[in-house]
Amino acid sequence: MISSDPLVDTERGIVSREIFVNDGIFAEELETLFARAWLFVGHESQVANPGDYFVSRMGAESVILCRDKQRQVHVFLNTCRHRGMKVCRYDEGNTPLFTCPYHNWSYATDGRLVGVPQHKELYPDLDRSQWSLIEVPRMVNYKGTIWASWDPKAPDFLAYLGDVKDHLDQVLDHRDGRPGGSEVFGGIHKWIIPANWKFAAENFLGDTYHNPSHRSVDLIGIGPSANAGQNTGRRDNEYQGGQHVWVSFPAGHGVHSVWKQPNAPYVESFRDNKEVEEYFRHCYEERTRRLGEKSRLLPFTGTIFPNTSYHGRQPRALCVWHPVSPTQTEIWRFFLVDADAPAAVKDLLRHYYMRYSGPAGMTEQDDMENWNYATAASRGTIARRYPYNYQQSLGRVREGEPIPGRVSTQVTEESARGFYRSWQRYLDGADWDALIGRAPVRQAAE
Amino acid sequence: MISSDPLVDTERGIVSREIFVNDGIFAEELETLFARAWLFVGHESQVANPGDYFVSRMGAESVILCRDKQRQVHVFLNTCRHRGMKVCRYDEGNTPLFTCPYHNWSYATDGRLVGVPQHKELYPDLDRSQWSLIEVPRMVNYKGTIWASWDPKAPDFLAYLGDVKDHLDQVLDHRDGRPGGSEVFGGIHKWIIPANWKFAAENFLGDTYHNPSHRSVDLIGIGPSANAGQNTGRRDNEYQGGQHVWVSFPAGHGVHSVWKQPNAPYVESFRDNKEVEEYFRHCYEERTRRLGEKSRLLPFTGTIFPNTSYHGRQPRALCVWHPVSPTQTEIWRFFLVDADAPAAVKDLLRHYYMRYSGPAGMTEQDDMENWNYATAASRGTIARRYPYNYQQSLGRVREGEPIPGRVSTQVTEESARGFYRSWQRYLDGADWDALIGRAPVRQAAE
Amino acid sequence: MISSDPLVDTERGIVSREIFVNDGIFAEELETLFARAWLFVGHESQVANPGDYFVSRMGAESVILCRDKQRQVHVFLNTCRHRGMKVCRYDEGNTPLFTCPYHNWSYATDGRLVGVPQHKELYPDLDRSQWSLIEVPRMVNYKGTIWASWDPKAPDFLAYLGDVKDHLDQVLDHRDGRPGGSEVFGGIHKWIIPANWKFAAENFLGDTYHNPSHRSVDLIGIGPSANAGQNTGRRDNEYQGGQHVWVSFPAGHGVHSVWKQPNAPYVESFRDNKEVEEYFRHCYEERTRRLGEKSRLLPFTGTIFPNTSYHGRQPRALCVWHPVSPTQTEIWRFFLVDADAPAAVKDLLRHYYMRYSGPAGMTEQDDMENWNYATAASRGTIARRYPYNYQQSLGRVREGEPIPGRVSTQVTEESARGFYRSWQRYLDGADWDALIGRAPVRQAAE
Amino acid sequence: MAAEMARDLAYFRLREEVEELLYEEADLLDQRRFGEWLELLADDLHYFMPMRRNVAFGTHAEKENTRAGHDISWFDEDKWTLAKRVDQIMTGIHWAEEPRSRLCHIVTNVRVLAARPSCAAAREVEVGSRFIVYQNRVETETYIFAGRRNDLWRRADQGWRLAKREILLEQNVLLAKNLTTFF
Amino acid sequence: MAAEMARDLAYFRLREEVEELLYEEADLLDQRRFGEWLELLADDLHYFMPMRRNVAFGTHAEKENTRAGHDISWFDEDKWTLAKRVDQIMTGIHWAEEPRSRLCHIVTNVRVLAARPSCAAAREVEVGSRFIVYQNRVETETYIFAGRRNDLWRRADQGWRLAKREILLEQNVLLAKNLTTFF
Amino acid sequence: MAAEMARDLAYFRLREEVEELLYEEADLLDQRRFGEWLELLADDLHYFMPMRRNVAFGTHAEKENTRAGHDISWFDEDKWTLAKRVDQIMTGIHWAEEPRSRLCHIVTNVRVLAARPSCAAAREVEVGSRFIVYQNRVETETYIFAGRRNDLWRRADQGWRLAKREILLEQNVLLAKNLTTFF
Ligand code: FES
Ligand code: FES
Ligand code: FES
Ligand SMILES: [Fe+3]
Ligand SMILES: [Fe+3]
Ligand SMILES: [Fe+3]
Repeated sequence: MISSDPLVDTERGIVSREIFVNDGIFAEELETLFARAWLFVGHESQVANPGDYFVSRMGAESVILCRDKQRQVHVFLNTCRHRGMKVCRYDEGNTPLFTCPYHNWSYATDGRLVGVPQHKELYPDLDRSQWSLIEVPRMVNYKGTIWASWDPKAPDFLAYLGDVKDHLDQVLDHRDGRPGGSEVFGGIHKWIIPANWKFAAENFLGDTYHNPSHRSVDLIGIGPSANAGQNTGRRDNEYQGGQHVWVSFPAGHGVHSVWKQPNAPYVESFRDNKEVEEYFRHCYEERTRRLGEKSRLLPFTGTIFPNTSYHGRQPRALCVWHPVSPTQTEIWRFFLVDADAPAAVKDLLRHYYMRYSGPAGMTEQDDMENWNYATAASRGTIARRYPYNYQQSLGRVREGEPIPGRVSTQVTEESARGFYRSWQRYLDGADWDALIGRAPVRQAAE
Repeated sequence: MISSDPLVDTERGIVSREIFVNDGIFAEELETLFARAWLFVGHESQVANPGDYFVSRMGAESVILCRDKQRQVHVFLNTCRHRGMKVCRYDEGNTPLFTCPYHNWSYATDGRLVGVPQHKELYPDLDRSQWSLIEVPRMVNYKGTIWASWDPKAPDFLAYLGDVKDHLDQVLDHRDGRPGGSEVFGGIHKWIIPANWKFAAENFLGDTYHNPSHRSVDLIGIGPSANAGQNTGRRDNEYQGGQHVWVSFPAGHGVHSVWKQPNAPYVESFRDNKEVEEYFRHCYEERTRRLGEKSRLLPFTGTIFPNTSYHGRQPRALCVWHPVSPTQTEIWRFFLVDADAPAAVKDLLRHYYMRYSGPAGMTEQDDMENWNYATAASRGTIARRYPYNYQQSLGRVREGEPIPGRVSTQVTEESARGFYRSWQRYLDGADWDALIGRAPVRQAAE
Repeated sequence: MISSDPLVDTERGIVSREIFVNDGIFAEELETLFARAWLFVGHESQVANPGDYFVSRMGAESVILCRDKQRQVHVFLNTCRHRGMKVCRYDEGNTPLFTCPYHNWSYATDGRLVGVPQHKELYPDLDRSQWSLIEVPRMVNYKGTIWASWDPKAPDFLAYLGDVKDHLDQVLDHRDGRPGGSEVFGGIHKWIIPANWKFAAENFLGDTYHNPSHRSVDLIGIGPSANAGQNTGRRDNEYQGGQHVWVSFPAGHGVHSVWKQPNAPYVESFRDNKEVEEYFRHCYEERTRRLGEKSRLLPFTGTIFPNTSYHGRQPRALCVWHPVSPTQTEIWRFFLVDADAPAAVKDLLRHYYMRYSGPAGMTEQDDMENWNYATAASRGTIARRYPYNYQQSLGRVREGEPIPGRVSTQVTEESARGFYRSWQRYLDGADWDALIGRAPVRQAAE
Repeated sequence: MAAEMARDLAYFRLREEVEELLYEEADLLDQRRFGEWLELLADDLHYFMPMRRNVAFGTHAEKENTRAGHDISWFDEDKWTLAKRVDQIMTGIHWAEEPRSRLCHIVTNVRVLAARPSCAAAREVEVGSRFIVYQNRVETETYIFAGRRNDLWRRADQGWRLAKREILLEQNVLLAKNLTTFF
Repeated sequence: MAAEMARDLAYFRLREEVEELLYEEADLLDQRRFGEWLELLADDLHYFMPMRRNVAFGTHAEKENTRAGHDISWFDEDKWTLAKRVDQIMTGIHWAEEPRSRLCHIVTNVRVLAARPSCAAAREVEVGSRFIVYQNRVETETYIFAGRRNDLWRRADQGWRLAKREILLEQNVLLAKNLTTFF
Repeated sequence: MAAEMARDLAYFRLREEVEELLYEEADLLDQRRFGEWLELLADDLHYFMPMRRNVAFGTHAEKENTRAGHDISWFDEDKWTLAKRVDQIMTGIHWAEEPRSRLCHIVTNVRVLAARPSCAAAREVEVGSRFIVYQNRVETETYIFAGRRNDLWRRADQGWRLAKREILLEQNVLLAKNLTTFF
């Protein structure tokens, strides 16, 4: 019998089932990982105006993303400092104040405790500044996406990203290559699945190997151009002739992208609709012009450690895997589109996104079925004695070739190994040098 | 960040969120607190005749309140000594025996094991007296209310009450001042809420500060006289001109009462109905005559430590917060009325009680919503790092002025601080001197 | 108060309630007991042909019972070695391969990992023989019934059975005394009850004392001949004049059987139907002829330690109590019949089985109600301080008289005491000599 | 009662009319058109939901349900209190319904149990029905209420008015935090 | 089958009659009027509830459900056993129903699938319906059963009698402790 | 709307016809007769299930539901995608529906909200209904979906065709792993 001790052995390519089903380990994840790592909270387009708020989650907790009167964006824990009442029970809206329903303490949109009924008589000595809404110590607005960390000592977000930045940029930037310029569609998918969150995170950081599980949707064809008659599987193939690459990054991130041929011609796509076709052709050419060599990089899927994943182009979305219990995950998906894209483009993409993604998505339904029953079948007394196999393309990886990171040009579980290596470090309480894999420390850790 | 160590720091006025959400602490509460403190079980009017029984709860367990053939009242754990079967699965009734459905051991209404099928052949050596129903070692009938404790060493109930007795008396005694004389309406509210039991106990021991949460009901008016046209908010105001007092008692009890002016005139109330109005006017005058100075005390709300609360007049009821889990509480409410009140009085009160209290009560619905989401928002990893604030009117308290106990004449969280001070002592396994706060020990404990 | 320390004290005849409700003890049961003992998996008639499979359970885990191309029967853990996905989510069927839906690793019906997509490129070094389906180290086909153990060191099944074999044989053998010859009806009862699994196991190993709980069904009469007009209670009485015996076996098994008079005449039964009546008369006589003295043994009920119970004749079935949680059990029942019995016999028995057994069974419904509320009433803080009483016929037992084992000729809890004695040994991690009660060790253990 | 009424065209015509009435009521409630709902209630409405007890075999008739006019029940109300409940929701600060719950009233098994003076010319009908009320609020808080209703509807000039409603919720301990919905 | 029947007045008139019949049956069951309920059953009733299996695509027709007359099912009964079940409850000591459960039979989607000789003069009707049975007992024990029924009703002199009932409960592992209720 | 329509014989006759239609649809879905179900759908069908949000008092009209044609919703589809969903199930390797779920569509509260040109000669009807969909798959996985539907049905030569369906599922965070069923 293959035994797994330690829990994660990336050298031998095995990982214990315990980490997917064990209550104690789950509690440690909340404490040591989700309370430290950078987490995705939302998009500035969701809180465009002063007073706008969007209630989001970090780890297993409710947080308020809002814009104050000075147009500053904040992220607060959604709980009153007096007796803990959830101060905002709406999903989104606009408000001058968050007034607690229980005893009416009220907080300004910048978090300050501004209203305490009868404070003169009842709280003569209260230093209100000590009782503001609990705000995240670290927050960043990266190209419109809001990220936050509960660890004051967390490194800057860019340092945390490292070289995965190039890939994330391709997701967030305008299709025509301009930085940023994306917005989030109204309507955030929120649903709960009976699976451990890591199955999802790992699936998105480059598990191309599970393609056969999607055979049913590939057979019927639901791609952007599918309606035009030709069966294009899950998506139109924009990547023709490109070099698929699977890249693992020291901070635990992993991606599957494509490194196209130099000056590769535009691949016809979105044939359903002339206007859309032209938009993408235009964007493609414009992007090539702007980015030059860099335009060769096209993102497929990826996971920013620990629980924010993306689809880069078809569809184009950010997905957060919120831990609920070892065997339950609440998924939130934010769909992205160029803010200034024509209505026809937005409309076609919106429909494509919905039929591909989420609980009604013909592709992802099968993923969730697999994550569900893989989690369930790993809970048993005997099952837990048999670790998972992560030996795919073990050792078949190069540094920085053709792009930065640990790169594989064949399907691999290297990114998964990297993910769990980082996961182990968080649970070991490693310092940030080790966590974001600054070289010396990294060697040491291995 | 304000840190909370120990869990309860009544000097600084902070209490950790852990005690409201932590599984381990909840288990300790059952063992160290609910298995020792005096708990309310029911009312003698519910078991008026020999053989009458009413199935109640103590802590998280089912108990049988019944009257035996000798008219003695008993409280038994509702479980068979053979294999533990619940011997009575009815809510109430009358029976000569509790016969276990599984193997038919049967117990008399005084708890004795009287029937063991084939005992001669199969149990020649069985000492049946050792296998009676498990009876509470301590039980008291106080003015018709039955209380019990699982701790043989528990002090007498009156010693346990201490000076809160005066307030409880005003709840239990006849409106005209005669001792006792109340009965329980048929129909006990029983329902389950997703909140920690202490939110409720604390709310009732004098959290007048949450009045704003009831603004919606105050706006519409549901008081006894509301139907007469004038909006009286939640209740008619019998307390005009009285001095509101919030009193904390060493054993952890806390109340909100009113100390009226000497010879205060009767405040018209229950204007809906002449007969009722006259009944209360008569009772008021009669009570003043009987009690003299003591009649100045009118009860509002209170909590007898740990989980029995009352509404003293409008409405008039005893409420028990049964712990189910850290985040679930089963609530039982018993509504009181003068046994000899005219039908019209009982009828008007009954309707008022129902629209005020319980899951269909326009007032309490909002309390439960707050307790629910305060509990939920306190479970998070980050949230649990931030204690609750109990600094309201910190230090603003006098001993025994105008009535016994630690008295505040302004809205205060002093009673809550006292409640958690006692709570901590139970969990520390303190002796009864400390628990009921006999002076010397009490100093020591502080 | 009777205290219980240790948990199981079979000398004094008391057992702690903890073992029926405690989460930690339940986890230990899975690890120390269900992962070692011989468990019933299914019947060869359910996988008659190569490629046939039946998905069963062992403890809390899903296993696949299947017959490979070489007609070999196997039992595999139902989980993929790659990421744990449940490889077979059907209840039964026929297949050449178990192909995992997630990444399409596929396993032959003998468990070998035969298909790994792109294995040459992606898994050049993978030793597939190390990644077969997890197979039970010990399996046996005993008279058509398949049993398995996860402990490679488990003794042979026959050694594990010991003298209970004679009784089990009477269940599995043809009614006419030929060895084996039984088959399982199509349709396996599967349902979940809110009770600890041991209540059920203990009930079947000879708890005749709970007969009064079935008075309602005895009053109405549902026996095989009931429809013929005469009220026969739960079953026709085949046992007239026989000596009822309750036997406990060192390995923890226990049975209730009947030792008939020598040359006892056939007792008319199944009077509903002449053809059936004749079948059973013929079987009776044939059996007497074949077995001689041994034919005096008629099985009633029994439990093969830990969680496989049987009804021996009316009805005739094997029942497995699968642990789900301390307070939940998933029950699977397999109904047995002579494979070559005439259709009329099978039909009459089938109907009788259904009205007697399972969630729709008029007899067993009352058992489940009792197990449910006995479990619930044993969870409380106070309740757990009071152990159960197992003193029935304490000491009234003889060795090997009239048949092997610790025999009682009166209703007794001796078998229950034996069951919990064994239970305690498993939890103590005893060696197999002690577990199957080889004499010397056994004394030592007592 | 029911058994004695002819199941003729007039009966079924009336049943259809009553079904429509109950479905319309459900729409008003789920669409939060409380004002229109209140208009359906007679001024002398008695709206009653007893608590249900576990009692011994043979004693259900007297003891299973709490009694209107005597005991404490979940609801034992008149139109006035129901109007108050609507007013409270409409304040927008009745936290137990703010944010508003999502509600679905499933109404089935509609039967006319009595019609006076006749089905063809009914001025007053006794109606039996069953319901499942599905309530979901905030994020995941969900409750399912199932039971039976016995109504008395009176035909007024403006249409049918509810004069009596008895709601038998099939629960003992209420498996809900609140009863903020109408049944 | 159904598709071939005209959806004319006669059809709907018959459907109404059958709906009324099924609603009445639900009332008898939930009001525990078991004696009257038994009267609705034909002497040759076949009452059947198969177990449902997870089987491979394309094999459902033969393998999804256990077979009446061959396999073990949840119910595969005649009137005699149903009467026995009623007798048992009425002993007052059938603990699985003592104290009595609170039950609610929700009956919907009633369709006439066949009528012989015709809708207008139906002596025998095949009826499809759906149900949710909500069961609550003792304190908090609660079960929800949902599924489809296919009935055969025969018109006798005393009224309609149930001759066949197939109950398709939409569960694999039964998610209930007991089946003490009638469907 | 509804309030303005006469509740006359023509109305109830039409309601019966529509009820039958919705019950038949439920049978097709639960019996997995997807081909026949697709035939009931108009070529220009718009099939829409919004997400539901918790929003402040007074803002429900604009903000409670995601908008068809603008926002992301659970479903905002045409007949083509529904046909694709059927095709996918019929591949036999759509794991989210393999093994097949057990489904029960409870359809209630059916009302005709509008009929054009008239009830008597309706070519187009707006229909309101409520549903509970009970889903059970593999062993114990169970989901309950409850909500309202607003349909537009059009009478074609071959019979009624569904032209529009709005499904209001009464949940905020979806309490299900997948939406593999049709509503
Ligand atoms: S809990 Fe927020 S003000 Fe008291
Ligand atoms: S459990 Fe009560 S007599 Fe056995
Ligand atoms: S989980 Fe089975 S092949 Fe990957
Ligand atoms: Fe996928
Ligand atoms: Fe309050
Ligand atoms: Fe039994």
